[in-house]
Amino acid sequence: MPCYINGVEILDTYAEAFGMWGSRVIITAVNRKWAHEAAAKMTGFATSVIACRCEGGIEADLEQTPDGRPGVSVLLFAPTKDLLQHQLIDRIGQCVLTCATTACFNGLPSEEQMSVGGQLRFFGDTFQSSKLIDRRRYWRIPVMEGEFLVEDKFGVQRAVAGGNILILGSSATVALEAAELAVEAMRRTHGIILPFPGGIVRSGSKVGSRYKFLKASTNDPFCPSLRGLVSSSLPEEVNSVYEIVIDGLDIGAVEQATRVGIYAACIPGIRRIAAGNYGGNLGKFKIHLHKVLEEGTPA
Amino acid sequence: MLKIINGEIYDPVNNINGEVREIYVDKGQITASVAGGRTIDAAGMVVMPGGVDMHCHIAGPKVNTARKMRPEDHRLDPAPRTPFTRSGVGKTVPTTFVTGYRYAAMGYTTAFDAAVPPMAARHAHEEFSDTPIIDKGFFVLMGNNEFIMRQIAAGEHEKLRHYVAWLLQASKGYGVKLVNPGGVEMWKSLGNARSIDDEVTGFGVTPRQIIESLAEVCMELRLPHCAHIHCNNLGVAGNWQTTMDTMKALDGRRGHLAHVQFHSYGGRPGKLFTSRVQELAEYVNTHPNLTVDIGQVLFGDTTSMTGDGPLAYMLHQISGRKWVNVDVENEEGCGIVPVEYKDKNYVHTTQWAIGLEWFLLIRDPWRIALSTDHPNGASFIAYPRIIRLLMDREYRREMLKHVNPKAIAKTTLPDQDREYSLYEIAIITRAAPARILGLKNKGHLGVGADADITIYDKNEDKEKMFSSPRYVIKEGEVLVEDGHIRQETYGRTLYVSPQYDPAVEKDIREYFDRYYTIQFENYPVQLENYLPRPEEVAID
Amino acid sequence: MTTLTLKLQPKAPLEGEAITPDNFLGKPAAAIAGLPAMHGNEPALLGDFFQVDGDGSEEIVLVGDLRRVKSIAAGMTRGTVIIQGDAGMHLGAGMRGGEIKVYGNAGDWTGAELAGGKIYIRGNAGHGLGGAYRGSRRGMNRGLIIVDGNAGNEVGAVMRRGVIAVAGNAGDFTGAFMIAGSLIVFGQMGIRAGAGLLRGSIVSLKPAELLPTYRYACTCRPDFLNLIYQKLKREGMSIPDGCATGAYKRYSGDFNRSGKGEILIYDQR
Amino acid sequence: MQFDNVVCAFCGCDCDDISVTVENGRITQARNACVLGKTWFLSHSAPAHLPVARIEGKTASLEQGIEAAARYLAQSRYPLIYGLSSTSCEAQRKSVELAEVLGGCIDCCTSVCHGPSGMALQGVGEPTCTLGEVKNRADLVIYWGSNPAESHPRHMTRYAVTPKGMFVPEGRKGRTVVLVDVRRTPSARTADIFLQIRPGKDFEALWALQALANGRELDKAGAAEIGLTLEQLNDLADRMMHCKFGVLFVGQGLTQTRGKHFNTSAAFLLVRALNRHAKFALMPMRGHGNVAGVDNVLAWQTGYPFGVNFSMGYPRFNPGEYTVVDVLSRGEADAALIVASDPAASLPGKAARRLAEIPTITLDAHESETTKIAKVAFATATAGIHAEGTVYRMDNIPIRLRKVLPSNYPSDEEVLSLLLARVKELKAC
Repeated sequence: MPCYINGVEILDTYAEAFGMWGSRVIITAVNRKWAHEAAAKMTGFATSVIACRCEGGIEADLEQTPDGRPGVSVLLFAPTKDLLQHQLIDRIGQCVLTCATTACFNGLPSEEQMSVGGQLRFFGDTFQSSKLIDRRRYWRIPVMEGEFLVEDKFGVQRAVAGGNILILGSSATVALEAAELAVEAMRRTHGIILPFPGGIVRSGSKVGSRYKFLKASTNDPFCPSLRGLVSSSLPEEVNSVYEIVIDGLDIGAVEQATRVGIYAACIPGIRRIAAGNYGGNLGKFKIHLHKVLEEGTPA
Repeated sequence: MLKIINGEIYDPVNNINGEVREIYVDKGQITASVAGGRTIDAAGMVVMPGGVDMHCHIAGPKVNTARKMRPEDHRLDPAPRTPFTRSGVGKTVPTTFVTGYRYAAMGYTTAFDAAVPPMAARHAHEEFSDTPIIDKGFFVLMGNNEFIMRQIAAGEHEKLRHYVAWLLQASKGYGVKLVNPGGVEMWKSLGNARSIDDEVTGFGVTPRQIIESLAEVCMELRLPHCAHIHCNNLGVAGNWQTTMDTMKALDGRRGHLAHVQFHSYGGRPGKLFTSRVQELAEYVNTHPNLTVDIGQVLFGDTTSMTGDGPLAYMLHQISGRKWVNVDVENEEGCGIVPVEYKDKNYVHTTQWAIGLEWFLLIRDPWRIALSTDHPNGASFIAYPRIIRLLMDREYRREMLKHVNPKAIAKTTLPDQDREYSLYEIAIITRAAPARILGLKNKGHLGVGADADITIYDKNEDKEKMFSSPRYVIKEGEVLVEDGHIRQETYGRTLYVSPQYDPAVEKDIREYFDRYYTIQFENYPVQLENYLPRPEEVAID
Repeated sequence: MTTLTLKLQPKAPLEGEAITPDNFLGKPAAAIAGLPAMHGNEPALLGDFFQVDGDGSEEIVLVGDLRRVKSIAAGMTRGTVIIQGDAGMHLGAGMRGGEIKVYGNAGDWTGAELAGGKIYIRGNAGHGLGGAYRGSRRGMNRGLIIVDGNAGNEVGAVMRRGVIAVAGNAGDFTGAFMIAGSLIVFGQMGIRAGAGLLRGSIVSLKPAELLPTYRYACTCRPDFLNLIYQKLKREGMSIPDGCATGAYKRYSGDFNRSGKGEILIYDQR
Repeated sequence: MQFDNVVCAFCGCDCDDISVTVENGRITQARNACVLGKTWFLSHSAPAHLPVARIEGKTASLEQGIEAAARYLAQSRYPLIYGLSSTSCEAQRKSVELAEVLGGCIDCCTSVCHGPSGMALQGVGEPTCTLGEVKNRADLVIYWGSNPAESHPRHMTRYAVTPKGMFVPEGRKGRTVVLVDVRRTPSARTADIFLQIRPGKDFEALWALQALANGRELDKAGAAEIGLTLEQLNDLADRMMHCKFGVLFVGQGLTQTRGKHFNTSAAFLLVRALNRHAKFALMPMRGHGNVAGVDNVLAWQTGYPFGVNFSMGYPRFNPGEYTVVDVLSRGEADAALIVASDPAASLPGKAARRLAEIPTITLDAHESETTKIAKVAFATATAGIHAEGTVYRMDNIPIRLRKVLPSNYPSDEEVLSLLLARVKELKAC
């Protein structure tokens, strides 16, 4: 049964998403600027596990933080717990520990925990010390500025990466406008990040390549310029496509983001909303667009 | 009068191995028969002589200072007053009353304190007067006695012998004890003896000469117990060589090596730490002049107390815990440190295994006595658990799973299959220690023996069985029934009184005037005031 | 809720360690009144001294002048004890969980060797608050103690973990031989604060005379303080203005131990 | 008649070389004794006037006294036994049993003199020795907060300073003597070095010396705060670290001033630290002739050295809770048995006043402030003059007291035994 929002057709298809491990890091600082500096650095070069080893992004600005200072929360995802732990240690160590005035806390209350501050403490070269407050341990690492405070253990849980929607627009301008609106709406939801620049991907990929050495290559059925050359998935009136990739701490969060994103993207000039999948063979999760829309409201 | 019927008797001195026999008691002794009196039906029970602890620390200045030092320990184990017993505290350094009750409640009726400086002998006797039920005695510290070292250096062997006899009489002690011979004297100027051939600073003698001379004197005086030796280098990695040297230095003379567990370490200080029991046990196996007690370590918190001052300082340096040192003029020293043995600790696991290796590698149980060197390795309360470790191979294997795996792999313990029988347990807990001590009336149930008898309910769990005997009989009185003390009595103090030439007193008096701070006349302990039930053990 | 109202003032110290939620739970009032309490050397019952109302739930309210009642809630592991009045010695000593609130003063050794849980004293506390008994290797070893008034000598002595906050003044040897943990005094500390400090933090908002074995390090505002102030706020303690944003002079010590401890003194400027 | 090798049980030195002359039933001479010892011997030789027992000031028989005292004690809920530092261990042992049977508190003079030293031992341990070690080996002798010339007059001459010892053959010349105190006392005359520190700065001074022994440097301001120059502090630390055998005697100037057990802990820790450099020992200057004995008796019978409570049927210990000043001034004690001590004269006002409010029973050879307020007062023989017994010196060496005079009075031990027997009957145990 066909489905339309504001006259935009939502295809009866699904996004294929993957199981990953996720964590939430809270970064506080003397002001929001420095918290963002650290968060931006920490989530830099973290768009796709294909080449970045992890995916991450800023989840939200926080009103309430463990130490009462301005802060942001960051989500980080990786295929295994080990990889995630290493990424946390490396990225907090290189991007937060080094950043003026910051402190760094676990934002995920989870049974499963990984030692992060407990590894970073060695930077203190035996001069580190710790505080145990409400059963949580915090390491105080002396640094030139003063002291870097980082929590001993960070929660980790099974998470979902690679949720997505495809926005098929009549022009590049309107597709970008719709994508930006979708990103803005999705970012207001809880428990997800959009790992690509500005939350948007212009270069969706397919599995495999004509080159034997390449595992993924451009998604040619969705490239408007290749209409005629390949068997295109794009109707005549579509001239530009953007994808929004969603990583979330659980499937519900990804579905909610998908839902609000679709509603926000359905503006005049958008022709269709679709989703990327691999025939259902690769990912653990299938996010059916129609089902998502039936099960919730855009609020 | 008392008759015990239907019990399985384990009386190794009289070669009785689990036979059902009757035992008769009259006037505090085992007799051939009685008419009338109480009958205890011990059907299905095990009957043994009362236990004999030949090496523990239960009285005197060092024990009492440890008591003063550890209120946090006492707080965990209060012992309330009962209609029959005084109150006190237990745990690692129990009060005198509790010491007596707990030995008795465990079926032990005799215990010897292993280290009393003669200058404080009066103190030990005062505490003994407040230690109920058990018979007791102590060994007199002589291995660092300056008068003794002077006689040895001067070649005055006769005078040495007379002095030792005088000192035993003056202190009302039972035997001659050497603790880190020469080393404690050197500790008085922060040194220590590192081998038995180091020269004791200022005295021109070596530990070897002290060991040889005092072992010789004990034999010459025909003392019931031989020289009781705590070797040099206790607790130090690589000390097995010192222990071997000490045994060789005895050269056929009788000698008892105390808490050998602590003296059987290979490796080097700060580096390797290994077991060298095999070599030492083999030497003991082939040299009948030697006897040992073990000094088994068990995991948990305890208090180390020793006449070996430098050792205590070493323990304090390692653990950082509170430390007592007491140097006693002209005679000895002492050190006290709380210690926690942890099952995951490499060294502690090795020590635990070494003790058990000793038990399992000595072939002749008559030359070995069960001890923890209470409270150094563990409290005497732990004896039943050690018995279970010896009698129950499966239990031992279960324990192996919880200790430091690296350490245990380097010992022979996982390969030992031996299990002690009840007969052998009766040897190492009563018959052998009594024989090593030269106590003819103890450790057996033959006619004429002291009627100190323990009756156990049989139990597969040997720890349970030996923890709470059904009956404990001391001098013919049933004092413990079903694990509870039913009446309070006071046992005897055992001492020796070897003869000496009174002419030696002139030299001693002069020595006192110069170097002691107590008058010669005020030094000896008065029998009538300090030994409420004295028993002089005859010299052969 | 169980309410115990003191109806007869004990003449000798009354051992009150039976008064814990653990002990009361599931017992009717009559059974609670029948719990033993030594009155000096004389065996007595709680009911001899207290009117007991209510059922044995996890919440206990005690009413009256309880200065002679010792060891109330000692060793408790759960529930709530509220005291309307003054409490005697050893209140909540060795406690492992739950919460105690005193709307009055508390005696010596309150929260000694505390192993968990919270104690909030609206009035003053005596000596040895969260401290150690003689000979112990460690005092308080987890948990939280807040005092709105003053505290006596040896606050947090040999403390190993946890947080103690005193809104008023503290006596001599505050945090003596402290192993670790955090000890905050908004008021004035007595002499020789932090003697023998191994690690851990002692914080005061008032100037203090320090031992010669402390060295000035820097003026700073360590972030962990924010965590503690946030926590104290959540517990209902009022935090003086400025202390969360102002700077502190950090002194390292005690150099007769590791030197890895710190005393933070609020920088008045 | 002359008695040799008599023990003077007055102070913690317990000198045992006194030659006592007895003429016509009186002590007329106590050779070798110091001025305090002489007074002690001579004052106890006076013929006795006191009745053996008095009940509310009226003469009574021993039996009547025992009956009255036993009833007071058996009825009390929180009785206190106190004193004991000038009686024999035999009497002390009876006292502990009595306290246990009564379910009361037992405390001794330790709690108002060297209790803080005992608490330091419990906290950090204690490197110590016997007095003969000092005589034979010490080349550096330090008295801190102690005035032995007046409190222990033979301490310096018999044990610590003048005698020739095995490794100090020159005697006095072979030793450096240092006195540290807040005022110049007569003991300063004997000292090679006198260091006057500011009152209330003992802890800081000891702490600073420990820092020096630990290899830390101090600044001038720190030293000035203590009342010394940096040179003085460095010099003392240097001597301490470079002696052959040092000893630190600590007195009540340390134990009974602000900081108390922390002051002694600081001293103990200093000596502990010094043992990395030189053999060093410490000894509390125990005051009464058998105050060390009561610590020992209490320790072996109860596990704790002073301030023990039996109300739960087993011993408990907590200085500040079960100690004499505290149980009296908080008004908890409802009967008191005072053995050979005068707390009504020596304790702080509030505690002393409580003694007058409750039934107080005394055992004493003399009339004192406490016997005056006692409901039942027993006159007893003096241990060491009229009775034998055991005492422990300040270095915990036990000595047998000699009896030099007969007495019509029972010993403390005898009175306590009678009292114990009667209390047991009354309490039906």
